[in-house]
Formats: sequence, structure tokens, C-alpha cells
Amino acid sequence: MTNHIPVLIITLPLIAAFLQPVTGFAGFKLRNLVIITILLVLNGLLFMLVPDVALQGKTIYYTMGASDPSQFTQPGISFPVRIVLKIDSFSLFTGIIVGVVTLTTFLFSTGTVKEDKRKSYFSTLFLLFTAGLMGMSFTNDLFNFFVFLEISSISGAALVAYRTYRKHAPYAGYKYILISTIATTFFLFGVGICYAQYGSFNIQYINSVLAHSYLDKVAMLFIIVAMAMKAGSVPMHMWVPDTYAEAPASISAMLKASGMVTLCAMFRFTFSLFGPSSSGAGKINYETLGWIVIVLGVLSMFIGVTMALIQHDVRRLMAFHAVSQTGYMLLGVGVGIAVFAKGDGGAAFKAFGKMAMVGGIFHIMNNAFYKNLLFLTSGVMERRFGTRNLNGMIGLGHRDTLTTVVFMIGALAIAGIPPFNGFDSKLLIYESVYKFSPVLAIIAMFVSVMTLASFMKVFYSSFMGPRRDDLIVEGAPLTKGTKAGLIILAALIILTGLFPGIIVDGIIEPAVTALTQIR
Amino acid sequence: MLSIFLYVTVVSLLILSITSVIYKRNLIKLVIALNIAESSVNLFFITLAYRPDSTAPIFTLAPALQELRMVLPSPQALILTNIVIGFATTALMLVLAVITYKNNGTLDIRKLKGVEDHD
Amino acid sequence: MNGKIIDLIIKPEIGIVWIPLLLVAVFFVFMVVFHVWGRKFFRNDYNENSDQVKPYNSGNLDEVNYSVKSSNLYWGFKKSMDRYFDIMKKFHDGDLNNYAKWFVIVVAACFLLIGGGLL
Amino acid sequence: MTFSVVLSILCAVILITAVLSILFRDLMAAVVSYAVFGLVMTVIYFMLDAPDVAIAEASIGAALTVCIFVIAIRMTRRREE
Amino acid sequence: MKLVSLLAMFIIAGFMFTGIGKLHLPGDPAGNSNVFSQRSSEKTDTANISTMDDYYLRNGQMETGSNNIVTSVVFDYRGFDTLGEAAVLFLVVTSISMLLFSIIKGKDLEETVLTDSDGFPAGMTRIVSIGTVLMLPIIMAFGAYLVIHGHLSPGGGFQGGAVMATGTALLVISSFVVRNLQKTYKLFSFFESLGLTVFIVTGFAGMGISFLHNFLANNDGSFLGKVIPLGTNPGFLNSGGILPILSTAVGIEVFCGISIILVLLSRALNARGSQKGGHKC
Repeated sequence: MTNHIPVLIITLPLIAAFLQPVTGFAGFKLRNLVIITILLVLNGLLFMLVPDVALQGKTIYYTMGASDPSQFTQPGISFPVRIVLKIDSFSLFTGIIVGVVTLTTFLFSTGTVKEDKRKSYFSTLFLLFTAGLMGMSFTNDLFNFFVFLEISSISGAALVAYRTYRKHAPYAGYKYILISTIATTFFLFGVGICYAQYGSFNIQYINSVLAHSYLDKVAMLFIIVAMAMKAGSVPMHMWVPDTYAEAPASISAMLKASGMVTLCAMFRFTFSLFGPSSSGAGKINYETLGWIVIVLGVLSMFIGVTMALIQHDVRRLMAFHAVSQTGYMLLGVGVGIAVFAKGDGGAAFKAFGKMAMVGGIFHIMNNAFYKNLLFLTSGVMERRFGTRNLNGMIGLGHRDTLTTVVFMIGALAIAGIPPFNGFDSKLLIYESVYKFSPVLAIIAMFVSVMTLASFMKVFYSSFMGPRRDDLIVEGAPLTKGTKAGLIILAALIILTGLFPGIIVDGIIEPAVTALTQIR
Repeated sequence: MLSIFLYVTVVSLLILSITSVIYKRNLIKLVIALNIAESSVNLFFITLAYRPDSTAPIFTLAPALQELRMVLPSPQALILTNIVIGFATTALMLVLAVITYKNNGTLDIRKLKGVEDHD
Repeated sequence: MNGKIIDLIIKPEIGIVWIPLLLVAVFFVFMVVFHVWGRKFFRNDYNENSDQVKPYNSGNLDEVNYSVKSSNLYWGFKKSMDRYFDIMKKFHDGDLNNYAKWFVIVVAACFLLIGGGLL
Repeated sequence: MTFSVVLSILCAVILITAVLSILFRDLMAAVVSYAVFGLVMTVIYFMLDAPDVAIAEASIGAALTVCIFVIAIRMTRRREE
Repeated sequence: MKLVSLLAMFIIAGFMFTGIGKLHLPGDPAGNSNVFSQRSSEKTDTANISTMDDYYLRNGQMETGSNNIVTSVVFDYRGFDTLGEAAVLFLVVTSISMLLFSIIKGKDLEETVLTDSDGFPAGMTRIVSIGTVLMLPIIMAFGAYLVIHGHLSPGGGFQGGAVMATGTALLVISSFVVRNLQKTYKLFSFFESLGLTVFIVTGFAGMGISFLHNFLANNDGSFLGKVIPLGTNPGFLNSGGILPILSTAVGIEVFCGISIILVLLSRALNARGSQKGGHKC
């Protein structure tokens, strides 16, 4: 049964969602319990994969419907014919992020999203969102990736527009689905061009016969820019603040997770699909590709933070920070891309390129923890004061000690203060990027300072100040589920912060080696 | 010779739809534009799958020639999926546009700023 | 887990000596020493229940329930970069056409890179 | 020879109906021209030896999508302001 | 700023048109496309467009037992895409019912049928109503035919379900008001989940070997497992293995899903809560 794990991870949420309308009327307590157990089982299955995929560096294939699922191709033919799921340590890394984020976010949403007839739809869409993200991180097939990308986009758009009584929520959902449809159409065009050249949809097979022609560059361009748009890097990021601000708190956390899975998919496409293939010498100039990603990253960092500083809507402020943190990941991995196929036999990559990539990908995991924590705390703040305007929030610290402590942990982590996990990955990024080109590192540090400044603004104005019970709209204490979600995330932040060695050696280092195939 | 018209149609449909997404102001008009973009991608896949003087990939009552040539089946299978996904996205966007109209009373992009005033 | 727990703690090859347990221990030692010995050097005329506890409202002594509004923090920074923020606000104003336009501009820029032989 | 002539005529019809459905200010007329676009797409798919896709495009692309558009326009405004 | 985007469009158009020149034209015979040339032995010339597809054409009948290779690719070789696709449709139906039930509230759920003096639904003229009643069985029969003969003639779950859904569209357009939306919605959504669960359970049934494994095909004439003669044959109904089951499951799901969308949209059209701006056009 253990070699069926990849399929179980994707199909369990699907079957739970399909049965939802029929079992949805069995009372919401039982439904929440069922969904939480399913998400726990998902995490369990993922961590069962860690020993042999991450530590021994094995790659598990799973061919759908084949007589022997663990073989990449059928006996007797050299090209894959069916859909293949590929679990190497990088896709396992993405899966772990999705598993942790969905578990904590659903725990949080049991408390905040109010129970009514439409809540069973909310949990169905939530499960399908999880299945979409899991599928996107595991699949090795281009069109299968497109189908799961579409699942996560549509469920994200519907969940953004969940609160239809708000003035702008449906329009934010419309923006999200329009941007996603443009991105998926161009992505499908890239897939069509790849199919036109090599007759297959399998990422590994196409990379083995890649001829680096003009059309491959066009296909790479469409696929990577479409993924960058969905991940929210700067020139195409303007939908991020509008969508995250209107969505319920747990859904903006999930949207951030889908943005990061899209970012990981973008790195997988640059390395596994269009990487320097074994057959042809790489004519694609990875230096320029790296510099494109670096420019996107630096722009995201700077514009994200400067716009965040002047916001007075707490969710829009955090959305702009999501954009600026995406800039850090793009910068880290961009340096790796620029250097990994350099002519000097990998000396530069061994010197700082690999450390930059380790920093960038470690930052993806760290960001998954603390950015979701901040989105969830902004959900609590919005529920307490009924408004998202920072000027209307005073003295929350007196009432919710847990939220205050958790917000402090998240804010210090995002600003990169030593004991917390933001510092470890940012340090790796600063050191390696400094060796690549000092100006980028200086910009990164300046942006980190401004991140701290904007979160101090939020903390100062909404948590401190005198106790004002007249402003509190809803004083009910947080439910057990909400507290559990916040505490798990805070504990994860502190653990990864104090013992980064375990996480870097256990999951991040094998992920980078799996991605770049360079020891 | 014949495929040049098809590929030119595909590219011009895509350019037309992306230009109209940039310039048109009505939300429902944008949905029509995106439908045209999806149809152009479908046409692109089907022209890739076409082979001259060959039949559809169905063996029931296919012409019983010795040299039976058939069109490529896998792009057609994918376009089946893509058409239904295009329909699904259209339905969702239309419902969201209708509810936006119910909340804001207008479908014009310039009037629907969707963003409260900045700080 | 390859390697003993000690190796995990001391990781010289990532360039920094990172001993979290040591940091935590040093922190506690410092706090204990400060609490026991260092406090004598500071003023000890602070007592809990006098009016020293109340926040110092810069002179006006009547009970003032206010907190600095978050929008006028960093006003100096905002004032000095006004031109930059005006441009930025124009970009993020919720106009869907501009959002799609930027995607087209990035694709066109990358196409120029491909055409120029750089990519 | 006639095959490629007919196909190129249909491609021209496709482009015309697409441009018309974008330019019409009256949304109902735009949707009607989109229905013609879907119909001609079905004929093109059938000529390119793809009967499965032709049936799908006919039933979903031309019939159901247009039906949903009509209902959506009736719930909002007809003329594009 | 509008000029920059126009210029960008021209740049993209230019580069894509040059791309067309380099694209493989379907005119030239790609690979050895004679279907009979090599049965089930793999052909490994240079990677050109048709290696994978020629494998489907040559081995599709043997491995999946269905004559329509497109359906065998849709439901067997790339069955996981179709599962994802059915999930997309279920997803859109759930989100539309979630969004529209915020408009359709209270009194609108139990609407009595608006009929004119002698019992025909008001709204459209009587010709349309009678026409609908006469046309409905034909449409439903044709849709069911497409679903069941999916693996023999062109058609399959999606097309058949969509054709049957056009029947519902006909009912909705001829303003046939649903008697009790709550009961109709429950019925349709139950069948939709039933279709999807049958699909994924059939996928799990082959789990002994692998997900979506076609365990029913080609085992000497048992249920749906008839071994079909290769090449042109008149087509046998009990031949596709799990293909007919999956096709029927998807047909039910697509029909019920799209019917839910149409019924909810038409009810929201004249719900009390909706904006009075909705005009009669």
C-alpha cells in the first residue's frame, strides 16, 4: 500500500469533497472533524515519504493506470504514455508546505467563518483547493498541471467572493479569475508549443529530448511569465492587494500558499523542463533568465514594501508584504539560476549559487509559516473591531494576549530578527547575493528594515494604547480550533528558527540538489 | 499550404482577445474576449493534431484500407477537457459579474474601482 | 538523521557559527546576573502604585484616552516620497485593464530579449 | 484543393465574427455573433477530422455558453455603457 | 500609457508570426503514420510529434478495448485529467450555488408554477411550450446514446451530458418555472455527487495494481471485457472495460451539474432580491 501514497495524497481530498453535498447535512461539528482528520492523514502520508525521498534522495514515480505503477515508462517503450506523478525532494518540499498551511488554516477557519447553510460549500471548495495545490506540486505532466492549476484558481476565486454581501468581494473574485484565465491560456499556449516540437506532455521526457530551439524559448517565456503572474511578482502583482483584502482571513492565507506553490512550479519548469538537458548543449542563456528573475525579485521587494508602509488597511498592508516576500524568494533562486549553468564548471555555483538557492527555497518554507500566521491574526483583528482600518483599532493587547504574542512572533519573524526563522533564510540570501553583486544585498537589507517599520506601525497602533472596550464589535473568546491553528504555526516558527540545521539538511538541501541535479 | 491560414487565425484570435481585454471596459465583454482566447488555443491544438488525407481516430466502420492513416488522438482528448474548463470559467465569471452588478449597480471597469481610498 | 545531535548544532560550513542553545543559555545567564546584581546601579525610587504607572501624556495630566493614529506614523517618510507614491497609487487603483496590460508589457519585453539573442 | 479553399473561407468567417462580437456595443448582438463564432468553430473541427471535439464545441461552446450569456445579460444592463 | 500596450501587442504579434514559420506544419507526414505497420512494438525514431500518438493508435484497441481512440485517451491513458476535469465542473457548480444562494432566499425557494388559464407555463407562447415538450425526449435520447456509445462512435461522457443539458436549457429558456427549487436542487446535486463518486470509486477499484487501472478490459468476454478484433470492426457494446462506466458517470455528472447552473441562474434572474435593473430584453 505504501507505493500508492502519491495518488492517495491527491485523491483523498477529492473524494471527501465529492461526498460533501451528501454528508454535508450531518451537522457541522462532525463535518469539521472529518475534514481535520483528512488533513492530518495527508500530513501523515507526506511525512511517511520524508525518510526515503528526502534523506536518501530517491525519486518515486507513480504512473496512473499502468500495470506497474512505480516504473516511469511501460516495459518495452522509451517514452512515457500515461500520466506520471513524480515525487522528488523538491515536490515533497512543496507538498509539505501545502499540507501544513491547509491544516492550520482550516483549523483557524472552523472558528471564524460563521456556520450557515453555505458553510458546507466553503469546506467543499477548501478541500478541492487543497487537492488542486497537492496535484500542482506532485504532477510530472504539463497538461495535468494545467488542470490542477485551473482547479486551484477557480476555487480560489469562488472563496474570495464568499462574502457576497461585501461591496467589492465579488469584484475581487472576478479580478482573480480573470488574471488566472489569462495566465492559464498563455500557459496552455506554451504547452501546445512544447507538444508541437516533442509530441509529449511529460516534463522529464521533454527535457531529455530538448533541442533549445527558438520555439522552446517562446514556450519557456509563456510558461514562466504566466507562472510569475500567478505568483504575484511585481509588474503583474496589482491584483494581489485587492484580492487578499476582500477575501476571508483563512482564504488569503490559502491564496498565499497557492502563490508559493505556483512559484515552486515556476522553479521546477526552469530547472526540470527547460534545464540544460543531457542531450543538447544548453543554448538557452540561463544568465539572462537568472537576471530576469532577479529583476522581478528586486522590484517586488522594493515596491511591495514601500506601498505597504503607507497602507491603513491591515489586510492590504499584509498583502503588499506577501508581494515583497515573494521578491526575496525570486532574488535568492534567481541568483542560483544566473550562476548554475555558468561556463566556469560550477565553481561560482558551488561558491555561492547553491547557498543562494538554499536560502531562497528555505525562505519559501519560512514565509509559508509566518505569513499565514500574520494573515490569520489580521483575521482575528478584523473580527474584533469589525473593520480593517488600522485607525479604528486600539488596545487589542489588553483583551487577546494569545493574539498579541502570536502577532509579535510573526512580525519579528517576517522582519528577520535572529531567534526566529525569517532571519536564517534572509541571512543565507544576504551572504550569497552579496558575493554575486553587493547592490542587491544592500537593497534586500533596506527592504527588511522597512518591513520591520511597517509591522511596528501595525503593532503600535492596534495592539498597544489604552483599553477601549467601546470599539470591540465581537468580544467572544477564540474557539479551540482557532487557537490551535495559531499555536501550531507559532511553534513551527520558533522550532525552525532555533534549529535551522535540521530543516536545511533534512528537506531544503535535498530539494535543491533534486532541482538542479548538481550535488 | 492550408495550415498557414489556421495558425494565422489562431495567433490573430489570441492577439485580438488580449487587446480587447486591455481596452474594453464592460465586464461581460471581457468574458467574451477570454472565451475567444480559449477557442484560439483549442484551434491551435487541433491544427497540431491534423494530418492530411487521414481519417478520424475511430476504428468503428473506418475505411478498410490497407494503408489506414489516422489523425493524432491526444490533442483532441485534451481539447475536450479544455472546452469544459472554458465553459466552467465563463459560468463563474458571469455569476461574479452579475453579483458585482447587484452590489455596485454598474459593470464599467472605470466606475468599479474596487479599492477604497488610499492612506 | 546523519550525524550526531552535536554536529547538527554546530554547523561551521554554512559560514556562521549557529548555536541556538548556547544563545538561549547566554541570554538566561545575563538576565539572572542583571536581575540580581545590575539593578542596584539604576534609580530605585520607582514604586508600583504611585501615579508613575500612568502613561506620561506629555504634560496634560487629565485622563486622555488616545493613541497615535497609525496613519500619521512615518508621515515624514510619506511627505518626502510624495511624487513616488502618487505614481504608485495610480498603478494600484483597481483598473482591470491596467492589470492585464502589465502582463502584456512583460511578455513583450521578454520577446525583445529573445529577439535580441540575449535569452 | 477545395478543402483548403473552404477552410480558409471559414477562417476568414471566424475572424470576422470574433471582431464583430468584440466591437458590438449592444451585448445581445455580441453574444449572437459569438454563437455564430462557436458554430463555425464546430464546422472547422469537423473538417479537421475531430468529431468528438466538434460535438463538444457545438453543445457546450455554441449552445450552453450562449444560453448562460443571455441569462447574465438579462440580469444586468444590455447596452455597454 | 495606452500607446505602450499597443506597441507591446505589435511586438508579441510579430514574434508569434515568426514562430509560426518554424512550427511543424501538419502537411508533412510526421513519422510512420500507417496504423497497421507495427502492432504494439514501439517505434523509436527521432523525437517527432507522433511517437506517443502513434503508440495510442497502434495499441489503443488492444490495451483499452475501445474503438474510439480519443475516448480511450480521455478515460484510460489520461484518465487523471478527466478526473480533474470532472472536479472542475463540480467545483464551479458548488461555487455558483454558494454565490447564488445568497441572492435566492426565503420565499423564492418555493415558487408556484406561473401558468396561464389552461395550465400551460406563462411567459413564452404556447408553441414554444409544446415544442419544448415534444423536443425534450429526442434530445435526451440522443444525449444518452452519445454517453453509452462513447467508446464506439464519436462522443463520450462530456458531449452526451452536455447535449442532455441543452434539454434543460430548452426548459429554462421557455420560462418553465421550477416548482420547488429546494427539492430539484437536492435531487440534481445528489445525482451529481453520485456520478463523481462512481468515477473515483471505479478508479480506486483498480487500486490493487494502480489508480484508474482498466481491470475490466480484455478478459475474454466477461462484463464489458470482450476482446475486440483489431483494425476496423463494427464495434461491440460490451468491449470498453471501465470506459463505459466512467463515461456514464461523467455523463450523469455533467448533465446534473450544468442543469443546476441553468436552473439556479434562471431562478436568480427573477428572484426578489436581485437588482431591479434587470430589464426585459
